[in-house]
Amino acid sequence: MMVMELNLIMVSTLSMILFVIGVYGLVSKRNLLRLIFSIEIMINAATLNFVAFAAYLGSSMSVAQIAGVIIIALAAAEAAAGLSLILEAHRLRKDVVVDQLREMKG
Amino acid sequence: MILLDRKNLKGLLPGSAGCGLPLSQPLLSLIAYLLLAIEGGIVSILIPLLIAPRIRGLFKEDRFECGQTPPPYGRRRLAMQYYPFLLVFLVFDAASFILFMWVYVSRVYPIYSFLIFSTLLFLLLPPVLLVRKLAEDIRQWW
Amino acid sequence: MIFPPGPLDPIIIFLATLSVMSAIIALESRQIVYGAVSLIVMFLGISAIFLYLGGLYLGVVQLGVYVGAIGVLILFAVILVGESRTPEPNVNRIIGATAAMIVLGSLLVGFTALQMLPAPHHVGAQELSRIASRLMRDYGLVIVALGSLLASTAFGSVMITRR
Amino acid sequence: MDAQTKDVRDSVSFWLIISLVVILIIGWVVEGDVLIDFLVDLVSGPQVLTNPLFLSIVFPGLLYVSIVAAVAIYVERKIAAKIQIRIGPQYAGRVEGILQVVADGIKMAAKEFVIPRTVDVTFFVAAPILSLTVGMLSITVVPFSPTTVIFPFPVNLLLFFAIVSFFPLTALLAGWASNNKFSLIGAARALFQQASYEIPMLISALAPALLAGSLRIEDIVMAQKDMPFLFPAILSAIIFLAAALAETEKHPFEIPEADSEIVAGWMTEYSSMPYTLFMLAVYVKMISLSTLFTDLFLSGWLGPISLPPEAWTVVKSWIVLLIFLTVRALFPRIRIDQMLKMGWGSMLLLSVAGLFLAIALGMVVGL
Repeated sequence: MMVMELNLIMVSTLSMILFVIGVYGLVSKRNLLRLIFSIEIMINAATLNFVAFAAYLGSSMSVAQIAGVIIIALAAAEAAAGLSLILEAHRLRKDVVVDQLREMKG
Repeated sequence: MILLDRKNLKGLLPGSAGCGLPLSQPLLSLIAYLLLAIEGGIVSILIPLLIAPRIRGLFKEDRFECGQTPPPYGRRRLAMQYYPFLLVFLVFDAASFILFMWVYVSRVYPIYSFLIFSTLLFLLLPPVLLVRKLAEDIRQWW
Repeated sequence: MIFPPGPLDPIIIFLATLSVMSAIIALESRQIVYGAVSLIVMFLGISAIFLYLGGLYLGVVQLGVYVGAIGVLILFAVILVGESRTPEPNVNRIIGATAAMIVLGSLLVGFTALQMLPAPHHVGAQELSRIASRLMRDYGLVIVALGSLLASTAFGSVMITRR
Repeated sequence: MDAQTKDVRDSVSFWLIISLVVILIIGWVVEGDVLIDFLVDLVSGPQVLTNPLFLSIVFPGLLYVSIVAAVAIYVERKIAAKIQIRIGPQYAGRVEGILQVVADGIKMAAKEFVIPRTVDVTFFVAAPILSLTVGMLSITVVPFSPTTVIFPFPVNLLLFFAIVSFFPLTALLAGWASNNKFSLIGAARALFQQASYEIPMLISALAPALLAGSLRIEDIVMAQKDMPFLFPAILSAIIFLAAALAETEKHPFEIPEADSEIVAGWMTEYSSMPYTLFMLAVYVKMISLSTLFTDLFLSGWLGPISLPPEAWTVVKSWIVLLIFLTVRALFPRIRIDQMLKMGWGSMLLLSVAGLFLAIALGMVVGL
């Protein structure tokens, strides 16, 4: 019998909702810091999916944790690069809004 | 202590019927301890509000500014010459939490684990050297 | 898909609500510092879910790296940069909501595939040594690549910030 | 009764009701038997030392921590006075000013809690409570004996470092909420200081964990049956001690609250009880760090003479605590750029060298 674990649906729905919130923020916000926020939310949602499916569906929790740790390390690198870029933009333009960074257009 | 016998108490509480959670005793005592600490903080902040005299006044509610008249906005922009150290710290912190996994394999695969993890450790040293070299000339930094 | 009579975990519900609420506050708060703090609250909620589902190592790494380093650094950058002077236009919200709805629809299509999955069983806390040996044997090259990636990112971001 | 006092009493009763409701919700949620076992153990535990209520309130918990913090403050003032050829506290309590801490506590509680007009009230009030909570959390994962630990966790060494890294968060919140340039500079300094000592601390704590082959502090202590790890990992121990000093923001590393440069750092705007909470959090952090040092390098609760295990841990951690308190009186404060250069230069290199030295010596000794 196919029995769905209700908690798995709960957690993967949570991950889905978080991802959608991240997409919403990424599209609608113009403040660069809010863009970083939404990227972090999306990364967390992705990691959550790994852990949820490993916890409820099989014995591969170790692989899920390794994937999550690698994702977190990549997120640290992304945050370092993003924050340094944001500070540089703020130094140049005195504000952190996407629209002002137009001169990179070719 | 008949009242506190476990058998008499079972089934009294609402959660007894179903709903088995892996909530163990240590977690419960942690939650109790946390609640105690937060309550302690809140109560001890409330004590001076209860017993201390409270005199309102414009001068009293000003910020501390070493005797100057405080401007309305005190969060002036910080000088950021050491910010790259924070970036290196961020990267290094993420790597060192991976480095701690060395502990569990150092007995099983001594040489291979030594190679892998010390490579990870030494790969991160060059950016530190760069930041230190830049820090010698901090006036050029933002 | 048969929904079992088994319980819906109240703790998961609580943590999920906490995470979603703080994610929304992180994006929609008026003062951006409140947004950063509630983003950190969301990281805490996610790490509590990791710990609760048995991912002890991952939960601790999330606490140490995400909350302790990334979150604090984001908060610091927010304090440093301060409020943006240009307000967010309202039109963007509608566009963003539309895009989010499209993504939600496509995710829901994928979500129905959950029916095909095998019957679940809850796995508790795993042996940490298994993670470690697996990380080293199967993902050794990944670790080295990750180390060089982190090092080069540090190089690049330091050079950017240096002006 | 004026309106304000009434407000305050209302809020006290409000918080009591809230906590009762929370406990009831937990009771609703939790499997009943576990909760009943917990409640029975609370009231009449079979063995006192493993009773959760005893653990969290009396011994490694609140009472022990606050008593040790009070004694440590008195001893610190006396030691500093003796070293600097002063007298120190003298009058309160007639004998050598032994009640000075109590008098200070009463004085702090009776002072007015000034909330300036321009601050952000939410974070201004929340930051001291948060700081105390994080400080109290840091001692939950440090074991005093195999059974005397509030929250046994399989990776508690990593969890300790994760908890300790929350402290700059509270400093940043307090500094931003104060809306004061001294506070903001102090908070930024706290963050920079953490960035400089955290990595050497992690790497030097890796050495005993590698020698023991586990990330559980209990296992690390049990692996020191033959020889405390102080001998093979001597360099790591020294670096860990220096990093712990920097963590507690004590005198050579008292950069974030340098009173002669920036008034009181990120605590400038605080008065009365919230200031006391910040101070208490610092001392609690000091206690848990000295206990962790005892567990990692000084073989924890194992000792040559058979005493109760907790007694060994307490005695050894007091020795480490006395080292902390003595160093405070001996050295002048360094600057933040010196701190950063030291943390990313000599401390980092020495901790890496200490790690490899510990591996080599561990192979020689045969650990």
